[in-house]
Amino acid sequence: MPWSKIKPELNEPDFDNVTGEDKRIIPYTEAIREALDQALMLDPSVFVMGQGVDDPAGMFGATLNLHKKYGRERVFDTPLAENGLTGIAVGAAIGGMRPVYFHNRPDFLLLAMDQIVNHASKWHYMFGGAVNVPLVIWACIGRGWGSAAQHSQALQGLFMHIPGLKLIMPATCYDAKGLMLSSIADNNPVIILEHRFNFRHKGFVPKEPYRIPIGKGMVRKPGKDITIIAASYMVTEAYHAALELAKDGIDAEVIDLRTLRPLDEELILTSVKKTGRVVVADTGWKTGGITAEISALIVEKGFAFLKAPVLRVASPDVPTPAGYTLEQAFYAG
Amino acid sequence: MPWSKIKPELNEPDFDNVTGEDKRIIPYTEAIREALDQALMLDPSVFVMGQGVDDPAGMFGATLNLHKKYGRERVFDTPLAENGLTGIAVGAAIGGMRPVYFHNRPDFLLLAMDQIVNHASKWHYMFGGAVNVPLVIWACIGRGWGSAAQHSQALQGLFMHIPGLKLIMPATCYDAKGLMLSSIADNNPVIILEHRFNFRHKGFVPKEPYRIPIGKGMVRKPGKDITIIAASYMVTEAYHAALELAKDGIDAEVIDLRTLRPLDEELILTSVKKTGRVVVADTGWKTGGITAEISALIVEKGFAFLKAPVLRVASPDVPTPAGYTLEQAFYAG
Amino acid sequence: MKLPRDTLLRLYYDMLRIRKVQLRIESLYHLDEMKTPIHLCIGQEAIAVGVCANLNKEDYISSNHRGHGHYLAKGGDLKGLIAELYCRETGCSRGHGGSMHLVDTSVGHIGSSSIVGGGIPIGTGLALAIDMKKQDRVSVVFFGDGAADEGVLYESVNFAILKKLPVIYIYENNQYSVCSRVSARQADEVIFHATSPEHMFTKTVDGNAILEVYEAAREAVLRARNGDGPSFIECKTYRVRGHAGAGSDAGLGYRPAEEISFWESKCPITTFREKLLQKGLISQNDIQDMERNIDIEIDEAFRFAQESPLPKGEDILQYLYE
Amino acid sequence: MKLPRDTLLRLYYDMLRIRKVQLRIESLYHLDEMKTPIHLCIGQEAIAVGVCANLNKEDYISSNHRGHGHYLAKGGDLKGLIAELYCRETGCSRGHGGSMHLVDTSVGHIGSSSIVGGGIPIGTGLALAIDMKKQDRVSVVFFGDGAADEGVLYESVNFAILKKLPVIYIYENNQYSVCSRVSARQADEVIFHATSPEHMFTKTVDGNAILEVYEAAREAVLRARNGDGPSFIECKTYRVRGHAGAGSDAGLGYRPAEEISFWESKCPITTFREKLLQKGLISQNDIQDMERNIDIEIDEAFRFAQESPLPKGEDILQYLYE
Ligand SMILES: Cc1ncc(C[n+]2csc(CCOP(=O)(O)OP(=O)(O)O)c2C)c(N)n1
Ligand SMILES: Cc1ncc(C[n+]2csc(CCOP(=O)(O)OP(=O)(O)O)c2C)c(N)n1
Ligand SMILES: [Mg+2]
Ligand SMILES: [Mg+2]
Repeated sequence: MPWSKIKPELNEPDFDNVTGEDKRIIPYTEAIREALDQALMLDPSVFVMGQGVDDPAGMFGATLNLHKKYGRERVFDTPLAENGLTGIAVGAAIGGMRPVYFHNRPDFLLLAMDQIVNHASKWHYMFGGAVNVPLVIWACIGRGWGSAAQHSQALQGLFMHIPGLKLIMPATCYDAKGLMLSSIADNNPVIILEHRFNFRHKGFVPKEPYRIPIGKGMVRKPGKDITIIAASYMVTEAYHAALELAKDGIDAEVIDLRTLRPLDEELILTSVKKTGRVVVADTGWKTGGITAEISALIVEKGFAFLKAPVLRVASPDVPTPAGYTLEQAFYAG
Repeated sequence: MPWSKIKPELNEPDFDNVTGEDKRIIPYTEAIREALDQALMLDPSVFVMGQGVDDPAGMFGATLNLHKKYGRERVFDTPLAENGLTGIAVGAAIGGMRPVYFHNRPDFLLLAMDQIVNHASKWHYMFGGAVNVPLVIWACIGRGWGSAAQHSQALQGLFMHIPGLKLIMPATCYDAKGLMLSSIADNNPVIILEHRFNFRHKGFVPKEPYRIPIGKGMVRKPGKDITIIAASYMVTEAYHAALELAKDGIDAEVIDLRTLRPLDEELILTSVKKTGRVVVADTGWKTGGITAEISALIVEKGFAFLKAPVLRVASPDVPTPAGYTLEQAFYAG
Repeated sequence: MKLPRDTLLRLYYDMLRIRKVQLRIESLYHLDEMKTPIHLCIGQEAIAVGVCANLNKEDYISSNHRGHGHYLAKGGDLKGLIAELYCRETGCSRGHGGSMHLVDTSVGHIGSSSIVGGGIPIGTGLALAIDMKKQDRVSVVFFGDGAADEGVLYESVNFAILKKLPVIYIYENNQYSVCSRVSARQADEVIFHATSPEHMFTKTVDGNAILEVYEAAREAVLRARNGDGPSFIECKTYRVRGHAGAGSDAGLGYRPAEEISFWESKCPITTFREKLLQKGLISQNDIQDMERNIDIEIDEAFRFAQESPLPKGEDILQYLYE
Repeated sequence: MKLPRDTLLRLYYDMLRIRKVQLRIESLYHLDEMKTPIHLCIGQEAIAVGVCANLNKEDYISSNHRGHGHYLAKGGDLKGLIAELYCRETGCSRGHGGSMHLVDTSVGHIGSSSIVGGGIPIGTGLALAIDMKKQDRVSVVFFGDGAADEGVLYESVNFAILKKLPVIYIYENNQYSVCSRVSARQADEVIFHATSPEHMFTKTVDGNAILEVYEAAREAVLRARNGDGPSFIECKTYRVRGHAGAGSDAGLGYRPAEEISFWESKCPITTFREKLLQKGLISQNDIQDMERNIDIEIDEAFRFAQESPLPKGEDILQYLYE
């Protein structure tokens, strides 16, 4: 896919005003790759698996050449067999390893729902805490150039519904690295859904390993008139929208959820208390998606603060169409 | 499982005051079985498949002995192989048949998510309407007697999120038959999620074949003070709750959604406009489940009517525990 | 193969113990105090015992819904099992799992899945962990003919061969999945029988003949420990009781009465006892001692379970995350 | 087997046509007007053509992401294909599918899946429908070595054998899934080769030798039509271009340059042309005529596509339900 035609390469918004001479700016891909490199270096139980992790594309670059450094014992290609390999990763995790299982697309996770939902998410609870499953599953949402119905699904709405899973959607290069390191260190099954558009960004990433707490979101832009809640690529869109609104004198607060499960309720409610107006933005389908849960939560616990209905920006309820004129109508942002 | 200890056999609530001497009261199971019998009789392209459909239990009785009447060509046992068999059912549907694929439990549908979500739900849209997939997938939610984490999942929250699927959850014997006949006649993939507790009910069911429109809910009890929105077994619970509330002088309206996708928005909003107060009740997990979508919808389109927060009654966000003391804490109703 | 007498007696004892535990559960089940679905392995004890007798405590097993035998044969705590059936806080899974979800990590039992076939890749993954950690362990996967319908078996075996993993697939072919005969679900013998021997050691044995199972498992375990890769052992057997719950299901009529009685006559325990008695390796006294010891142990386990506290509803959110 | 000259010429023509369509797509792809991922089957044309030459219009095929050849060989409308690549309203999938999701139900092409292996059970289910409706049809499933990793293949083949379905599995083993060699993913030859012949006709052929493919497919189709059940044909072949997009990927270095050039020299079209020329069955003139006719057809198809209207964004909700 000619990415240059779909999404230009850019610096991510300078959310936190970190840019400065001494700040290292690297591509999003490189941030993930560095996290993996450091995790592999620091902990011999970490390994990386998935179709193509050792190939010349190296999972959009996120795993590029790691097999050369750590050997194909620790960074290895797998058969497609997504359900079997997920179960194998679960077993390896139970056996004391820390697998990081890469998929090109969340669409392929649908083959592995049995092992993800029936097994990984339940193993700790079902046995009264006797067993842990420290497993990371990573997949990257596709978009554009006719990716079409089976290669562009943003399935966070499904995973957000499953108790026992943690669900991460990073929005910045800094977070892509820090949340990956936290996910690998976590003793529970964690799903990281990336967005292909984030891979066109560059941003500030410290060189040393660091972790970002799972379950905590953050304010990307403070504001007092309206709260825009988003995750992953939608944070960038929300930020740009906030800048637009500022021109009209509307002071929008932008919340980056970072983790969708467990959700940072406090952060959301604190903001809603201040602004009383909310828009929730997501890359997934609207009906029954993450925007539904966030809206319902706000109504349940922050009804008194609300000055207006919670609005949702999400994909229309159809499979992703292939054609570019239809894609244009399908995607928000 | 000793069902008598879990849930007594009962007549369902006399929602519509239909009971009379001339009204035929039959068990829930029998209602489904009659629908299948009539569908098989009336349309040679209908067939019934699934692990155990021809066995002595006959899928809780729903398919009992149908193979004797229609032969094992049209009512047949299958290998477990849930993903493969779902794809085979999709193929048969494309080839002009109308398969009805039975599963004991929705938990097993997780093995078939690839064929359900990546294929069945998208085939019509993805090919610009060129192909239809008239497929019915049926599964029955388990509850009680230590069914535990892998045999009691109420997964409507997942399926409600998928464009291209229709999702049905009947609450009465009448609907179990009529919605089955409509689902079989529908040219799209339809998922019917039953609840094991409904199988302990008896109710009014006309003998002749009839259909109930998919996408339409109904008011089971009119009221003006508060709206209780529910589906499947929760409608019975909601109805009982409404009778309790009546003792306190609170006049509750009970809505039976019948279809979760597409959702009957008009019915919901009309009721909310009248009452201004809403409780949504479901057998599934709370976070990201169907109660979230319904709440979000009401806020989005009926905010002005709301006098109080929309409340959600749903399962806590953990896998189903096995022990009965824990089950008691897990289940609402 | 000539086994020492104490090994033979041990095999007998372990089978008998599993059987007697099953029978006790069965006899008390109608009281409705064990509020959990049960899947008895009566008639299949030789498989769990014959395999696990070759394992060390550190070796792993992956089990399924019909898992009492696997659990006990691997050394799982009996009190923990019975307390789990009584849904107690002291159960092996703290009352969260019930009969289908047993665990005892202290003896390498990492939890059983009630999703048919679900444990197959997990057991394979344990072998991957063993391999990566260069541990002197093997991983055993128990699964039934229903599980052999599932594509995940093909995926797992392929991976195990590819990576030469120390995993042993124990295919308990009891010929039925619930009421559905294997011939209604599978084309022929499982396809792995045709795999070439360099890739995988494959063998079919009489699953009711403990020594046949023991011997095949021994070879498989040796190979796994030697780094020679996976094995696939089909144990032909039969479930003489109903699929779930207590008692016979002969009344259901889905299988011929003669078939059931034929297999009852092939009981792995009585046939082995006859052999031991014939060879003078065991006496009636020995047997009575064993029975008595086992009964005492079982009595204690049930008392322990019945007297144990129930988990509290308010703790329901515990154990969601580590 | 001796085939009539017009059949031989037809085989040649159909391969050449697919090749030339691919080459045209490839040559124009850099213009970024076909905004869809493409997976060319250059070098694999003999398989689609050799198989489909044995099929009637009513027979079904189930195809995958690398499906231009299957579509054209089965008789799919060329204009519909090109218009789909241009995302036009007149595309075979009305611009909803793109290159990976082609359909032409008028010739038995029921739609291709881009989920690897996804079409395998669907094609099997079409055979079930044929069987239930007692139609005189067969169903052909095209899939690659990546798809052979997936358990759904095992599940589908088992079912097909069990029900003796008229389905033919065409395993296009081009030795790679993206950049991953089959030996990195599979233990050995696919396990179905070991299936006993009463259950399934199984054969491995040179997938670049059109007559070998044709002959094996002929036998399989005959068997299916006779009610003798499924067949499994492995066609060894090679993808000479990159996995996706236009052009060679030799620069990536994941496969030896000699391997690529070896297979380029085994081009199914040039080798077959040599044979036909040698035997005097075709002349340079015939070939030139063919080329010219095909070029004209392709010109027209591209013109048609480029001039066709684009689907309107506001119609996005159409075709969700029937
Ligand atoms: C994936 C899946 N499908 C269906 C079931 C329902 N089910 C529970 S036990 C069982 C029988 C399995 O048979 P087998 O594997 O032979 O084990 P057995 O009961 O004979 O020991 C079935 C079908 C399930 N638990 N999981
Ligand atoms: C289930 C699934 N897993 C992974 C992918 C990503 N993917 C797309 S094409 C492809 C290669 C498949 O290889 P093969 O089946 O041999 O077909 P080929 O491309 O060689 O024709 C892969 C892995 C996918 N589409 N579906
Ligand atoms: Mg069995
Ligand atoms: Mg290939």
